[in-house]
Amino acid sequence: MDLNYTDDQKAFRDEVRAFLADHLPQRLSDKVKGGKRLTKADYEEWHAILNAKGWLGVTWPKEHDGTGWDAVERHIFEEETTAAGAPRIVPFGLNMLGPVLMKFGSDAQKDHYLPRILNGDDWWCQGYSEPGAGSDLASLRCEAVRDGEHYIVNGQKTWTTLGQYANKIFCLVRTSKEGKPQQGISFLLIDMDSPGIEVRPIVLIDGEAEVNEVWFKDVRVPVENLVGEENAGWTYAKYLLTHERTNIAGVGFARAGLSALKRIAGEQMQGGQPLIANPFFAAKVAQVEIDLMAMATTNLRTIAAAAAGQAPGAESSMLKIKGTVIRQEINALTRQAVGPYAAPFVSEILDEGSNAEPVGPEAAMPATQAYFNNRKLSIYGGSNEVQRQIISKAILEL
Amino acid sequence: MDLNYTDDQKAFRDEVRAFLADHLPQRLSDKVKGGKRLTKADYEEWHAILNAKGWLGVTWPKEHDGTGWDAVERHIFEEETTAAGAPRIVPFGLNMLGPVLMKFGSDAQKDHYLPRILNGDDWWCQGYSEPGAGSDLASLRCEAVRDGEHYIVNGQKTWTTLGQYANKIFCLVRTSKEGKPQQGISFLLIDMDSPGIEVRPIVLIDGEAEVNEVWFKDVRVPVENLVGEENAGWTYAKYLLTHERTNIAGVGFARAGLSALKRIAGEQMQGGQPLIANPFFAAKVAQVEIDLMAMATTNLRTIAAAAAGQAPGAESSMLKIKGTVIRQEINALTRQAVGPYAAPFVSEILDEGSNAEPVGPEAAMPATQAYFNNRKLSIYGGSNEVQRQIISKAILEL
Amino acid sequence: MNFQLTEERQMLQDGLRRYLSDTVTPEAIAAATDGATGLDAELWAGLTEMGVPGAMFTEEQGGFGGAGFDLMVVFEELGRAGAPVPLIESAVLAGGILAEVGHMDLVEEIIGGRIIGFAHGEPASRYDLAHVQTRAEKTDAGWHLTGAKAVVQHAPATDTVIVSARTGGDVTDQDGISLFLVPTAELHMRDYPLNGGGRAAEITLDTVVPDSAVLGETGAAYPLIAAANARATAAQCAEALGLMETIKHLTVDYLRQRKQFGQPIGKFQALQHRMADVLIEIEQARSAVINLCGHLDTDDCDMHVSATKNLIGRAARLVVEESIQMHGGIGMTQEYALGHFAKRLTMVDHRFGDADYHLERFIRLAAA
Amino acid sequence: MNFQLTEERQMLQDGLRRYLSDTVTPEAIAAATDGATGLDAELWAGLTEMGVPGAMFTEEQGGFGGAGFDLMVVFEELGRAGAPVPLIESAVLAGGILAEVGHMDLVEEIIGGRIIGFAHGEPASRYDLAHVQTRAEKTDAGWHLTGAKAVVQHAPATDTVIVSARTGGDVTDQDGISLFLVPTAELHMRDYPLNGGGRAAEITLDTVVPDSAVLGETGAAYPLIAAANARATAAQCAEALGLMETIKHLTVDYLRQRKQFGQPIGKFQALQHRMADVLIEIEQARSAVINLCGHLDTDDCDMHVSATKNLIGRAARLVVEESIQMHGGIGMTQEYALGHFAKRLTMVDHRFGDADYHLERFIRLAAA
Repeated sequence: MDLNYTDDQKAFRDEVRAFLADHLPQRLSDKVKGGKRLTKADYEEWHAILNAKGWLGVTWPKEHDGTGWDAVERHIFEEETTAAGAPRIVPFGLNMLGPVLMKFGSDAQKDHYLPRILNGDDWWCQGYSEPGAGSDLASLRCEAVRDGEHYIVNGQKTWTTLGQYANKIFCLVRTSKEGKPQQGISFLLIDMDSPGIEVRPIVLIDGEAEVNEVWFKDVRVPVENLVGEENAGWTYAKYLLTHERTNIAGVGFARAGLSALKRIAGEQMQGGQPLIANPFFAAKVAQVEIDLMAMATTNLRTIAAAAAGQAPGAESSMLKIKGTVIRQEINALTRQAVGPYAAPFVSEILDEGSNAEPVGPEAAMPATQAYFNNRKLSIYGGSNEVQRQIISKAILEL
Repeated sequence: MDLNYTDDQKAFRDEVRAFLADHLPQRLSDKVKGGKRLTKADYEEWHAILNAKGWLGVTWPKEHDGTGWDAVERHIFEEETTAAGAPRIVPFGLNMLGPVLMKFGSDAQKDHYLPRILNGDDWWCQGYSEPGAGSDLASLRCEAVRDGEHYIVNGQKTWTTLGQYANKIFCLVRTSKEGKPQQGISFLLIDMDSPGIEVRPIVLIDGEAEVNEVWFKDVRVPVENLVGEENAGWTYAKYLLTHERTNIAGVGFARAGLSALKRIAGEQMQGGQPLIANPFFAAKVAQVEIDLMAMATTNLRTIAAAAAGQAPGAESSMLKIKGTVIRQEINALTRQAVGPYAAPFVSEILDEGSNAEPVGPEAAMPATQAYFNNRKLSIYGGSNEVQRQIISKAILEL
Repeated sequence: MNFQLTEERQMLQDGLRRYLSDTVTPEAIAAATDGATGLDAELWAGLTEMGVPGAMFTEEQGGFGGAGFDLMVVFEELGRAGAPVPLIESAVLAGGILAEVGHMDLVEEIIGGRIIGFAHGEPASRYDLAHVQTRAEKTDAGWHLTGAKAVVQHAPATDTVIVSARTGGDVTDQDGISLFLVPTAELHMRDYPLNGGGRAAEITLDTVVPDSAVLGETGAAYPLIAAANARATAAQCAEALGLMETIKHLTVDYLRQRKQFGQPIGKFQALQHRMADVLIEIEQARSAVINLCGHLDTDDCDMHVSATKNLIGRAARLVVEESIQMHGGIGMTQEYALGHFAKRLTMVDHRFGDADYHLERFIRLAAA
Repeated sequence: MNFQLTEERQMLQDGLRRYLSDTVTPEAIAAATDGATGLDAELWAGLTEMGVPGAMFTEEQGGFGGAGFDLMVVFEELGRAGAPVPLIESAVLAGGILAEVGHMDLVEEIIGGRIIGFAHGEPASRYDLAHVQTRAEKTDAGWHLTGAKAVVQHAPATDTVIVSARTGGDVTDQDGISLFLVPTAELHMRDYPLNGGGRAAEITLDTVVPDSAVLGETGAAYPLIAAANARATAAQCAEALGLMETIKHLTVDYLRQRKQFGQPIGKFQALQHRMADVLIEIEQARSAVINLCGHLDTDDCDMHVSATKNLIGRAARLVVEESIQMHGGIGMTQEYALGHFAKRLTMVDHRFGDADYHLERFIRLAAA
């Protein structure tokens, strides 16, 4: 047992830190830390910086110009970039589609698409969820009918994150209604500028439109855009979902959130002393910090096992639940900390370069917004209810 | 809306208080408040005192020499007797069997048994639960086969509270295996000194033996001991269970527990001050007190509705859950309050007249014992899981 | 002991519920929130016509209610509808103080629908009622008010605002606080929309008001403010209860209708049991509101304010979080009704003291 | 970064698990608890033979372990078996202090199975390590000890006890505490059984010991006591983890086997989801124990002691209450195995500081 990084891992961590110090634009980290809206150009700028260093394909093997990092190195990279306030790597092309193409795509697809993901030619979005399906993914109804050298796609996808920026979408579509719902699903790559596609924003309770509905009406998709075999898409979809799960614990986000919480609660005064000195508030902060200390170690245990080649079991479901509970509690405490100033909501303040002054402390509005926005953490990526089901199935074997 | 008692109700409350001041033996209230073991004689003494006043048949109508009180009067009586530290009225004859006999018993049964319950000739215990049945009461297997003028009973009952003191037991027995499990159940009255009955104590984790297993081996029961009709016992059983639910919220017990908790936490010193002044501890005590204040009003709302003749719905299930959660939290805090002295366990101290000195504060050992013992609150009388089921069924109608 | 509404209150409740369910639409709320005044003028006129402001005052004061249970009935219905209206500000806070100091002409106008604001909280006061930095200096012309007021709800809809300012004492002293009636036009306002609907403003003061603007005795306003605040807290807790009721109905309907894996999700036992816990807490919230409204005019009022506000704060968080979680993604969209109610209910904990603030206060009061 | 046990520790774990599962029966635990000494002498001899006390000491001290993870391996197994043995008292507390002050002859005897006790807590000290009222007065014959010690675990099984007493300073000062080696025969003991198994004693002191009985420097014992206490807390937390593991297995088995309404109760989703939450907290507990055992010899030790003891206290309550609830009535009977483990796990919060005590300490340490 050894809780410390090896010398090699420490050296790697220092290298990441040095890179971030030199290359992460402060304009971007200020926006991230201040809870401002990131634009498409912001993400593209950061992707290009990472790609120039060869650090964009974090989960990719070297043969596809990825980093070839193991689980511990990926963890160190995530930890450091999050702590530094770097924008996240937009995962749809890099962490979702990329691995699927590498494993199931044709050579032509690999050669064409993988470099375009790294160099930013394509912005992918995800066409998995449908209205009425939710956690019951296999019940999807968006349909693709073969017509000569094309599929004709009709139907609707929803919760498509950042779909408004994308020029490509990978979709699960129904190509057959026979057999079990899981059979008859295919995995299609679709141009977002195809005639018949319409993207409609969904405004969430925090006032933001980061997710969308995508409507397909007689959209023609060349058959060479099919990944793998027709009606075998469920296998690829499940493979993708396991890759979606990297950094499921969100330790870095939680640490950043906790330190912001402590700073804010150190500035807010209540009854003549900083709120953080109030025992009732301090107790809640300490409680979540203690939980996070333990969860971070659970995360490392899982990462070390993965780096040693062990397949993860129900651990990632445990990390998903505990990680989201901790982050949501930090969000709730931060909202509590800002007091009466949690109420004002002036959307334009979140835009870079806005002239609008914040109402009350600068941290107040983003705090409320993050609280509402992060209710999603326990809903998406397999709701916490689905994760509890996975955990109990694994141990009860019933 | 009026949260206050009427003048009549206040006068009644004063009458109860005066009666308790005059007639509740201090020896008994000291035992109750000190968490000592109550003997059979203790209960009998208290029953006799109440019976002499005509206040033993609390839930009984006047025609059967009961009090004829309405729900509010019963509540006032319960509140005052609990606050005064009176022993509880042993419910099996009075609150369970009595109402069933009044509604479904023959005239002969009423004439014979009801007076004997009041005057203490009979001590009844309950033969409902069976091993393996639990919340699934209808799956019971204890069997009664007709043989001329007798039933021959074979099987086992369990969780029979104070069965060691009883000379009578009322039992649910299976008289037919046809139809649904709820059909084919009969309600029998059985002498505990019948040949073939064996009572074995079950020691619980708090070291006490208040519950028992009761074994029946070819026990002969005269057919006139059948209540109502053969195979119709399920109806009587359900009727009984609704009567079991009086005082389901346990407000009086919670209040007594809370005030003991505050006293104990006021005496225990931590870091140079009474524990109750420690903000972490005080916060938990205040939280449960606030919950109790609200729950007491929910209880009054239900009682007022019952007194006005409204049938209770899912409210009693809500009160069962919240009431037990509150009492168990008070138990847990009291255990926490006594600190290292929660550990010693010297059983004989709980006996009246024991010469053994308590180890540490007198309140310590009963605190731990009550914590363990009261885990039962959320299990018996319809587990809290069963109550949640009732509540959600009522509102979701699914 | 009696938990039935009187016939009058029952009629008011029925009438309000009907009227509000016909009138308060998501569009109307959004229009008011994003509009200039934060006021749905038609709704306010309708409520006034029904006598709603009058229900906040006793007959002696010219109204026809004024008891805790009158507040409860009215605000529970406003909560059910999710309607942001300036009733707490104008009738309970400003109106309560005006009635107390005998300004019955203004009370009459408030009952008639006039909106008077209440500017007391400041950027640094958080939930401390005695924390007043705004100063009032005596001048020849009257009183010179300087300072800043924070998150003054519904200020843009007012023509006049009651402003608290310090005429003596230190920043957190209870003594030395005075109240002034100031025309809204004299204030510098920066107004903005609120999470959960309605508008508020940051107010900067640098104005001279005549001696006649003083309400009551100078330096002695704290008890007036505290009493009005207790009633406002009761009103807000009742509103929170109404919000919970609507969220409950939305969630129950959703659990019954939404199908997954071939059956309504309300058939899943894990959700059933959690829904049961939510229902229990909503009943607790109702009892807490009854406790507070029933003790508003007693010596135990302060203790019940803190007990109830604490319980409401905790219950609100549970109700909001569980209802969104049970809805899944749809619960997070602005289009679906839940979002508005969830946000409005969340904001309850950010006014008049949060759950922890009142827990601490409850402990202090219980120990005293 | 590596979370694998070394080969030696893996062997110790395997051997211990096998041995304990063969040896520790409910009857043996009950016999020891109700017997005169509170000791299962055969079990203790077996553990000694396996070298278990030796695993508490470094090679330098004559043992073959002594690191945090050695404690973790051993105590997790003792917890799994639910075995009350005087290992914390004799090897970790007394032994740790004796090794620190250089009494290597006694350390060697402890490794060989001798049981030395540690009497520090007092009737009024609760969890405060500096609270010592017992006095040691210098006399011609040595030191006269007077006072009382509370809940001294396993005292009846000792022949010698390390006693703390004040040679200077006020009741709660860290300075002025000294340690004395006292033959058990010199003490007045009132012994009794404990919830969760084993025996302890209240000790009254009125005895004179020679100068040679002093351990280390007079008046300077506090750091020795604190350091031994930190290690003992780690040991106890690891034991708690083992207790949780056994409770988990019992509960999972029960959920799989027990049928109600025609199916195993583990098929009921409400229980499945609650079991998942229990499992998550047990993993949290394991990580917390790893954190503490991995930082025992670092500057962050104190912070990890408090973080881990807090988390273990909270997790223990959840595990105990949920496991009993899921078992229903059977979980409350003394006959069924769960009861012993649940009681033993509950008692963890009553030694070395409870969850709240350590939460407060964690906040103080983090702010410092």
